[in-house]
Amino acid sequence: MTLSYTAEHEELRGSVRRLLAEQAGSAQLRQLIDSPEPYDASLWKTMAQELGLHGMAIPEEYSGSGYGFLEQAVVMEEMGRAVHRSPYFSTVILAATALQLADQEDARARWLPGIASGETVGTVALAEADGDWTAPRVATRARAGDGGYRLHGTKHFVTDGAAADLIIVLADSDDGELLLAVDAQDPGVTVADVPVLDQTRPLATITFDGAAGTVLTAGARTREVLAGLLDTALAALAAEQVGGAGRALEMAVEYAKIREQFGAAIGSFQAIKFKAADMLLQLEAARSAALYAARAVAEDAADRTVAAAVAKAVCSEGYFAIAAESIQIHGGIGFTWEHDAHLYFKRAKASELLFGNAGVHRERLARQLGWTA
Amino acid sequence: MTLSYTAEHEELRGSVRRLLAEQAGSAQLRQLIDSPEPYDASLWKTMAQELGLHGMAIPEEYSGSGYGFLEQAVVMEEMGRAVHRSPYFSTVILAATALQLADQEDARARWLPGIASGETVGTVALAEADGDWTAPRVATRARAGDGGYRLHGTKHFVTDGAAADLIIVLADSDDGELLLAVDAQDPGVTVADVPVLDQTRPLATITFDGAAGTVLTAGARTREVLAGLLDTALAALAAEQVGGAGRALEMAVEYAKIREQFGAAIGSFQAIKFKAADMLLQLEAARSAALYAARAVAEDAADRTVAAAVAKAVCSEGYFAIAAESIQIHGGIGFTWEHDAHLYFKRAKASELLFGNAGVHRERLARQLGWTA
Amino acid sequence: MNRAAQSLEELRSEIKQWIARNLQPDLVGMDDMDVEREIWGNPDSPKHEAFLAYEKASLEAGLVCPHWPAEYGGRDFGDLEMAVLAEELAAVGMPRLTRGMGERLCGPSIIAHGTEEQKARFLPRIISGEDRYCQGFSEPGAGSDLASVSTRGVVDGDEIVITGEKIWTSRAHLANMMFLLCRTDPDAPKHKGISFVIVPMRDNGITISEVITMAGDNAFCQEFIDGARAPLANVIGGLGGGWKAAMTTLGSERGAVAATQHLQYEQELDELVRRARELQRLDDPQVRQDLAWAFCQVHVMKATGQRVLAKLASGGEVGPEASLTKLVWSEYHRRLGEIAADLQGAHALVRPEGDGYKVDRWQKAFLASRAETIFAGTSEVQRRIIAERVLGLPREQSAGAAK
Amino acid sequence: MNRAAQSLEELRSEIKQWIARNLQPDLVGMDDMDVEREIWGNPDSPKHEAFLAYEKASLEAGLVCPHWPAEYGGRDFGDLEMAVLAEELAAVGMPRLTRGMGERLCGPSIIAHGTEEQKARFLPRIISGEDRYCQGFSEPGAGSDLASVSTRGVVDGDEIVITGEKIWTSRAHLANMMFLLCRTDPDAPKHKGISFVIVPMRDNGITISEVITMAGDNAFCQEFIDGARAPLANVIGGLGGGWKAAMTTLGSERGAVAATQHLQYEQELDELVRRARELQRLDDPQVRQDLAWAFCQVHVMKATGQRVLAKLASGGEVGPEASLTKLVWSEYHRRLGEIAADLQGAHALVRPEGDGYKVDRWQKAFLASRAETIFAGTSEVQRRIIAERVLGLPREQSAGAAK
Repeated sequence: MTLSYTAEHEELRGSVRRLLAEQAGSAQLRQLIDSPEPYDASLWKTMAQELGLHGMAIPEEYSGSGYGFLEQAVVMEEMGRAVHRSPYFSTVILAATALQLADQEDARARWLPGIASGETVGTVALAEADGDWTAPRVATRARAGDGGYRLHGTKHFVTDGAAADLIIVLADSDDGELLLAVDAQDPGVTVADVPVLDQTRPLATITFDGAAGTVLTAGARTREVLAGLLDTALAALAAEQVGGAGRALEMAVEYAKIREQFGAAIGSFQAIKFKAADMLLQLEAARSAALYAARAVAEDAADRTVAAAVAKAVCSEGYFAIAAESIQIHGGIGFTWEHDAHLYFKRAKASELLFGNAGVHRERLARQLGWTA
Repeated sequence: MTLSYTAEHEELRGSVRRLLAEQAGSAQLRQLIDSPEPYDASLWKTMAQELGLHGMAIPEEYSGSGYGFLEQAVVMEEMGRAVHRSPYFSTVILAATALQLADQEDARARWLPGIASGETVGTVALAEADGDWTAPRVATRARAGDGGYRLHGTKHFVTDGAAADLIIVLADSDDGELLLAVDAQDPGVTVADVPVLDQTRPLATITFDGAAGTVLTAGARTREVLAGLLDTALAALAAEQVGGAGRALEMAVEYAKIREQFGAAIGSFQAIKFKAADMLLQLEAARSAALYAARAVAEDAADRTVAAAVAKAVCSEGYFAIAAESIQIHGGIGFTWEHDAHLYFKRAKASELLFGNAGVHRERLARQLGWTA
Repeated sequence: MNRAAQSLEELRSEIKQWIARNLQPDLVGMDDMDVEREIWGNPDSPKHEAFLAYEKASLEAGLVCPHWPAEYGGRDFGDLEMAVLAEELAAVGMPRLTRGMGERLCGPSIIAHGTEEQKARFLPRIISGEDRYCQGFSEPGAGSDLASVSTRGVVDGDEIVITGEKIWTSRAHLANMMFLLCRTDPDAPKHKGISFVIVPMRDNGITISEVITMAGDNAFCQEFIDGARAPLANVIGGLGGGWKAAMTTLGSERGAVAATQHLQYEQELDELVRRARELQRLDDPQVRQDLAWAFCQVHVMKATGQRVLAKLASGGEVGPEASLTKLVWSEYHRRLGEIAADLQGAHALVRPEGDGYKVDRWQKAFLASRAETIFAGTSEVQRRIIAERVLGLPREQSAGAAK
Repeated sequence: MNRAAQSLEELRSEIKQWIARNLQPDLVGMDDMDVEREIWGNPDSPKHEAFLAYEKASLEAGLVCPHWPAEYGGRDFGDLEMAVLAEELAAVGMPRLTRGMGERLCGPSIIAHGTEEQKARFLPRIISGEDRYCQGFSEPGAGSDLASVSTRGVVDGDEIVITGEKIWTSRAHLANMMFLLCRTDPDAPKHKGISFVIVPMRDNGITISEVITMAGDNAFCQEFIDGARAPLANVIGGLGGGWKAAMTTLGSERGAVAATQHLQYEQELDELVRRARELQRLDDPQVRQDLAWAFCQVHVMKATGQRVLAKLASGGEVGPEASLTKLVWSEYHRRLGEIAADLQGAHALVRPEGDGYKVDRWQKAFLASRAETIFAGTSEVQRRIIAERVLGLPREQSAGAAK
C-alpha cells in the first residue's frame, strides 16, 4: 500500500498557496486581527467561487464538486501554513460534514449550497463550560414544543461563532441527545466573541434562550454522527498542523542559514543542527500521520478513528515542539510581536488544545484498542 | 537555612571512598558477581569493625556509635559511586531502621549489636508478587498459635534475601498487619536467589511455611513504622543514586576530554557539551534533593515524607538519564560488558524501580499534599 | 547598624518588626519585579500612594540596596542577610523595594570597577531613585554574543560620543540613564576594545522605540543612539576595560537569587494547584503528575538555594554555576507555562477582557517564559558555559566560537 | 519470472501459495535477524531442521536475495515486491530467509561497483550460503568516523596484504568472509586513499575475539588482522575507490526497510500490551499513555513506509532521508525498552533462569536498544547528516568536522 498526494492535489496546493500568499500574507493577517472583521469576506468569496474550495467535498446536487476529504486536507494544510484566519474549518469541515453525516435531506438542501458558494458561514457548538469537545457533558437542553424544539443553555469555545450564520448545536432532551441546526439570526441566540490567545482563530460563547432548532440527528445516530464528525475534525486539524509546522521549520532553517553569531552562521553549530534535525523528524512523523488519517477519512476506512486520533496526537505535539523550537532558534527576534514566529507558536498551542490534546487522544486510543485491565 | 555536609562528613566520605577503591573496585566487583558469594565477607567486616559504618546510626547501648542518618547518607553515596555490592542497604538501612522504629526492646537487644558488629545480615521483606514496596497488598499470613505467630506466604523482590540472617516480614493476621522478625535459619524459611538485571544488588524470593515470627509492631503502629522505614529507605537510595550519577558523569566527561573524532576531542562538540551540561544540571538537582531528604530524615523533620518522595523521584530520573547518556557519550565501548558503564546503567534502572519509580512517588506526593478534586 | 555588629537572628527580628509597621496591603501579593515595572514612576497606578509610603520607609530603614557597602548608602548585607530579608517579606507576601537594573546590575559594576569619585557620584542617586537605569548590552545582530558589540564610542575632548543601536533593553522607556557597552577601539582584539559607559537617556540623541513581545507587553525597548554624549568620567573600568566591568554585571545576581528564587515559584505553584482544583482537573492523573513534577522542581530549587547559602556562609564563591541557576529556573518556568496551559485546556485559549492583548498570569507565564530562555544569555550559551567552565570540556575549535 | 512480467497481485498470490506449502511451524514468531543469528550455521539449534527445509524451499523459489538482479540469482524484486513478500510473511509470522550482511550490505556494493567477473564470482556464493559475510568498517578509535580508518592495505604483487584492527563486527565468528575498508594510499586525502576489499576470514592471519555486550550476548566481535591476504581481484571499486563503495553499502538498506520495519514493532507492541494485561498494569493511566504513545509511533512508521513506497513507485529515490529512518526506529526502540522496563516495575529486575547473563525479550530490548542508537552511525551522526544534507544547513567550521 502506498501513500501520497497526487499531481492534481499538488496543483490544488499550488493554487491555494499562491492565493493565500497574495491575499492573506502576514501583513494582511495582522490587519485582519486588528480590525473588527472576523475574516476577509472578499478573499472568502474568491476561495469559494473562483477556487471552489468550499464545495469540494459537497456533492454536486448541492452545488458542490463532489471531491473528497483528501482535497480538503490539502487546503487545510495550506491554511495552516499561512496561519490563515477564516471560518473555513468551522464552516466547511465542521458544519458541512455534520450536515452530510446527518440524515436530514431538508437541512442539507437548505444549507449546503450556501456553504459551497461561500454565502453561508457555519459552525458546530459542542463544548460547554468544561471545554470538552470529545466527550462533552451536555447541559444545554432542547425542549419539544409547538413547531419543534427550543434551545436553552450556553455553548463555549465555539470556533468562529461570531461569524456563523448556521450553528449546529449538541443538546440534551427528553428524547436523548440531539444535533440541531439553529439560525444565528434567531432572536433567542446571543453570541459573544471572546478574546483569544490565538488571534487567528476566533472563539465565541453562545447563549440560547428559546432559539428554535431543527433536528439533524436523534437517538443513537447522534453519537455516531458526532464520532464521524470528530474523526473528520481531527484529521483536518492534523493537516493544518502539518502546514504550520512545515512553515515554522522552514523559517527557522532559513534564519539559521543567514544569522551569524560568534563569527559563523548559527546553522553551522551542532546544537542548532541537532535541534533542526529533530524538528524535521517530528515534521515528517506528523506528515505521515496526517496523510494517513486524511486517506482513512476520505475512504471511510475501518481504522479511521484510530488514524484520526493518532494524527491529532502526533501532529499536536509535533507542531507545538517545532513552533517552540523555532522561536528558540530565532533568539530575541523570535519573541517579538512583530515577528511571525509567535503566530505559529500560539496557533500550535491553540490547535493542540482544540478538540483535545495528545494525552486526550492517547487515552481515547487505549480505549479504542480495548486496553482494559 | 543552609544545607551542606560538614568537614567530618567529608572525612568519613574520604575513608569510605578509599576503602572501596582499594577493596571493591571494578575488578573485585566483577569477580564477586561471577562468584557464588553474595558479598565480600572480609570487606564487610572491615567496614563494620574498622570504619564502624554499620553501627553509625545505632545507639551506643546496642554497640553502635549513635550518629545519625546524614552519616549513613554519605556512606550510601560512596557505595553508589562504586556500584558496591553488599547487603549494607538491606541490613543497616532497612533492617536496623525497622528494629529501631519498632518498639520491641527484646528484638533490638537481640539483633542490633550483631548488625553493628557486622556479624548479622538483615533485610526487610515487604513486596509480594505484584512488586509493590510502597503500598504492598499483603497476602502473607501470620497465624497465632502456641508460642507466637507462624508465617505462611511468599515475599518477592527481597533485597539481599539470600545473604540475610534476619528477615523482617510484613504479614497480615487476624490482628491486622504485623511486622515480624524471622530467623532465616528457621526450617520454615526457603530462600531462592533469583537472577537479576542489576547484578550488583541480589534479590530473592522467600517462602514461609510455618516459620516462627517475633512481633515487632502491630495495629496502627505497623503502618507508622512502615512509613518511617520507607522515608529512610528512599532517602538512602536517593543518596546512593547521587553517588552513582556523579561517577557516571565523571566517566563521561573524562572520556569526552580524551576521545577524538573528526580530528578533535568529542568534548569540544556542542552536542556533547550540551548533553554534559544537562547531565550536570540533573546531578546537581539530585544532589540537592538527596541532601535535603537526608537532613529531613536525620532530623525527623515535619517534611520528611515529602522530602524523601521528592528525592527518590528526582534522583531516580536523574541517575537513569545520566547513566544512559554516559553510555551514549562513550559510544561503542560504552555498551560492552567489559566497560563499567553498563554497571551504572543497570543499577540506575534497578534502583529507579526499587521502592517505586518517579511516577509512583509523584502520585504519592500529590496525595500527601492533599491534591484531590 | 552593619553586618558584623548584628546577628542574623537580631536582624530577622528587626525586619519582622519593621515589616509589621510598614506593611502596605495594596502591595501584598505583588513581586519585586511587578512593583518595579508597574508602579515605580507611574503616578497613575492606583497603588502609587502605597508605593511612595513603602519607598520612604525602605529608604529610612536602609533597606534599599541593603547589600551595598554602608559608605555608599547600603547596609553591607551579605547573601545570608538578603535571604533573611527575602524570607520575612515572602512570609507576608510583601515585595522588596528594588532599584531595578541600577541596583542589580550597574551598581555592582560601579562598586567593583568604579573610582571612588564615580561611586560617590552614581551610587547614592541609584538608592534615592533619582537615577533609574536600563542596560544597553544587546544589539540587533549580536544576540548572546556580547563581544561583537558594534555600537561605537569616540572620544571627543573630555566626552565620549556614542552612535549605534541597542535592543532587548528592559524598561528603557522608564529609565533616565543607560549603562552600555560600546567599542572605543576598533583595532583592538574583540574583547579589548570595549568600554562600559553610563549615558543619560534624555535629550541626548537617543530615540527609544518599544519592542512589543509576543505576550503583548512592552517589556523591551530598542534604542537608536545618534551621537549621544557622556563625560569621560562616566566610563567605568577605564577605556577598553568594559568587558571586565560587564562580566561583573552579568555575574552579580548570584547568591541571593539562588537562595530566594524558589519563593515566587512556590506561590505560583500553589496558585496553579488552586486553579486546577477550581477547574476540577486535580483528579486527572496526568495533571497530578505534572503538578507533582513542578513541586519537585521547586523543592529542588529551595534545597539548591540552601546549598548555595551554605557555600557562601563558609566563605566560598559562586562561580560559573550561576549558569546552572539561570538554566534551571528558565527551563522550569517554560515547562510550567506549558503545564498551566495544558492543564486548563480550552480555558487557556481565552484571554481576559480588556484593551490590547491582555493576558492572564498563566498565559503570561506561557508566553513570557519563552523569552526567559533567550534573554540574559540563551539556554544554549548557558549550557556551553557550564560544559566549558564547570566541567572543563575543551572550547570549540571553530573560528569565532572561542568564547 | 521477472519483475516486469508479473503484477504485484500475481506475485502476492504466488507468495501466499508458496508460504502455505513451505510454512515451518518451528520458525513462526521468529524474525529474520533471529533466524540469521541463532539458527543459520548452528546445527545444534533444535530448529535447524526446519531452517534447512525452509532454506531449500526459499532457494528453489528464488526467494533468497530476491531483490538482486536475475542474472546473478535474484528475481529483480523492487521495493514494492519486497514489501509484498514481507507483508505476506508477517501475516503468518514467518521470517524471510536472509543472507545477512552479504545480502544487505556487501552484495549491493558488488552489484553497484564490482566488475562483471566479481559479480559472477561473489554473488551466487552469497545466495547459496557458501559465503557468509561480516562487515569490517569500524575500528577502535574511529567510531562513527569511517574516513579515519587506519587499517593498512599494502599491494604485494597480485595480492593485497592487510594489517590492522576492526571492531563492532556483528557475527564475525560465524562468517567466512569479511568486506572491509583499509587505507591503501596513506598520502592521499582522507577519503581518497581507502579501498574496499573482500577478505577470507579463515587461516588468514585474522584473530577474532568476541565483544560481549551489556546485554550479555556476543553480538559483536573484534578482529586483529595481521597480514591477511586477498587477491587484488577482491578489491571492489578499484584501489582508492573504497569510500564510494562503502557509501553504497551504507545506503543500501533503504526502501524495503522503511516500508516493512513497522511490522516487527507491531508484533512487539502487541506482545507488550499482553504482558501489561498479564501484570494487570493496563489500568494505570501512565502505562496506557506510554503504550498509546508507542502505538502512535509504530503507526507513523507504517504510514511513513507507505509514503516511501509511493515515492519509489513514482520513480523517486530515497536519499539522506534514510538517516531519518535510522534515527526514528533506533530512538523509538530505546524508548520502548524503557517503557517495557518501567511498565513491569519490579518484574523487570528479574532475569530468566539459565547460564550466563540470560535476558528476556524486554530486558534485551531495554539493553540492546542502547547499542542501536550507537552502531551503524550514532544518533548524533544521523542528526548531522539530516541537518546538512536534508535541511541544507552549513557544515561545521571546525577543522576535522568538515567530514
